Amino acid sequence: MIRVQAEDFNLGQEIAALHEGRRDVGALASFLGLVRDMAPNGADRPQDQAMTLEHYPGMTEKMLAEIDAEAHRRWPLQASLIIHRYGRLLPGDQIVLVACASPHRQAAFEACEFLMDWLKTKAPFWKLEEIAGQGHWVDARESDETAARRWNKADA
Amino acid sequence: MIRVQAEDFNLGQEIAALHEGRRDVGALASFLGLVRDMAPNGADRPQDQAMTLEHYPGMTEKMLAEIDAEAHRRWPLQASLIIHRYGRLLPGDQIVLVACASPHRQAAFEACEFLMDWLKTKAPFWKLEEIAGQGHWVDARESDETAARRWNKADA
Amino acid sequence: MIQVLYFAWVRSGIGLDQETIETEATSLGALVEELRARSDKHSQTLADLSKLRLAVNQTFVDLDASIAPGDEVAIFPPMTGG
Amino acid sequence: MIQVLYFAWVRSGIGLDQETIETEATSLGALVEELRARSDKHSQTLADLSKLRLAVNQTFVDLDASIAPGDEVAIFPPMTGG
Repeated sequence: MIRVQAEDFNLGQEIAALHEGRRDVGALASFLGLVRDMAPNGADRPQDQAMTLEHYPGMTEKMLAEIDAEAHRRWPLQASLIIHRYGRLLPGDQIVLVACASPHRQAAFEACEFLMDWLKTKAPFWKLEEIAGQGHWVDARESDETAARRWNKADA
Repeated sequence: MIRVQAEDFNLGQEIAALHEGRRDVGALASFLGLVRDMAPNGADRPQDQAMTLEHYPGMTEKMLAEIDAEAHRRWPLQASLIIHRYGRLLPGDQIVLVACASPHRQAAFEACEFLMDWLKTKAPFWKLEEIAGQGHWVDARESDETAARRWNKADA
Repeated sequence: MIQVLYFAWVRSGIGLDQETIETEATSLGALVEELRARSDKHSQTLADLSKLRLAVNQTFVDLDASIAPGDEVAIFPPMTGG
Repeated sequence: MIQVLYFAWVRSGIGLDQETIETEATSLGALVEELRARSDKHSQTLADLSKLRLAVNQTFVDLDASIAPGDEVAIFPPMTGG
């Protein structure tokens, strides 16, 4: 399941919905991404910070659905979930939740990492950081590209 | 934090407690283990199945604390949690929750997988499956040993 | 007519989130050349394509991709979600 | 005196969850030999040590580990938690 939304989400309810009433899920791996304090010196000016997530409506949902479908092709998943927020967020706020249910833990973990790695490099989201009124667009990181490439198939 | 308990746990509350009120956690990876339906043919006799987890009180807490401390030595974790239940459980019940908070997602994921792999092979728990009144002790799996060994350090 | 969408610093650099372009261009490369000629902001923002990503009809493509009337073209920086 | 704890199928095989042993043994190997001699159930359950794990005072050890009066010894199968 894919959701792109401005609203916050309840992690406990979302995870529970993936396995409640089922008897075949043995393993459920999940990842929660949060807005970190961006000030170089930590605790100084909490109220002066924000992160605004912009996205490309339509293409975002399309890419997340493709990434999710690819995870289901690669691993024996019984359920999966990607929730990604957009809009203006504050330090400590939840940004993204990815969860994968499988009979086996290795599949659940790998699929969850795969979804995060591909999401980072293929889903059209951009982060604008604001500190003390100064906004700047976050640069893409080479380490994210590297992480995504480890899932490339030899035959692809 | 380590907890060994008969009672169920609330995943949402436990995860929230690891990051609420903080502004420095960027990544929170977690793993939930559940009792799977053990009947060879699935849905037949739900009420006839149970899994009883036995453990070695004292040594269990000691080993979990050692495993947790090792994870903190190896990765930059801001918080971690291991909850493991014992006693009689039914298909669909929650068994174990592991969660790791870090500034970075790779550390959170790796530490979470490490905790599960080591827990499987080093924490003194044993599973007794009961199906239709017949109990049998679950055999340890070579794949769990293999998974645990990948974390051995070259210099250890 | 081609609808062109801009995101993140491409949007703020050009000062538009989208524009409709009348063009005879049949390749994305030719379209980008025309866009660069529209203003100094276009020219500066679209100067270095190695820093940009391109999509046609919400699918990632390279500069040599074909375009046709009615297509939705998007130009944006590498993504930073998650 | 050594306290010996059994878990899982070792416990159900021997029919005891623990017992207190008066012994002169100073190695775990010698203690296991004495345990095997206590009953057929002991002998059968403890026959193949490659299928068992050993702990002294809640630390994993090998068969050549030393033991001393007051120690807590535990014998159990490979773990299957998680």
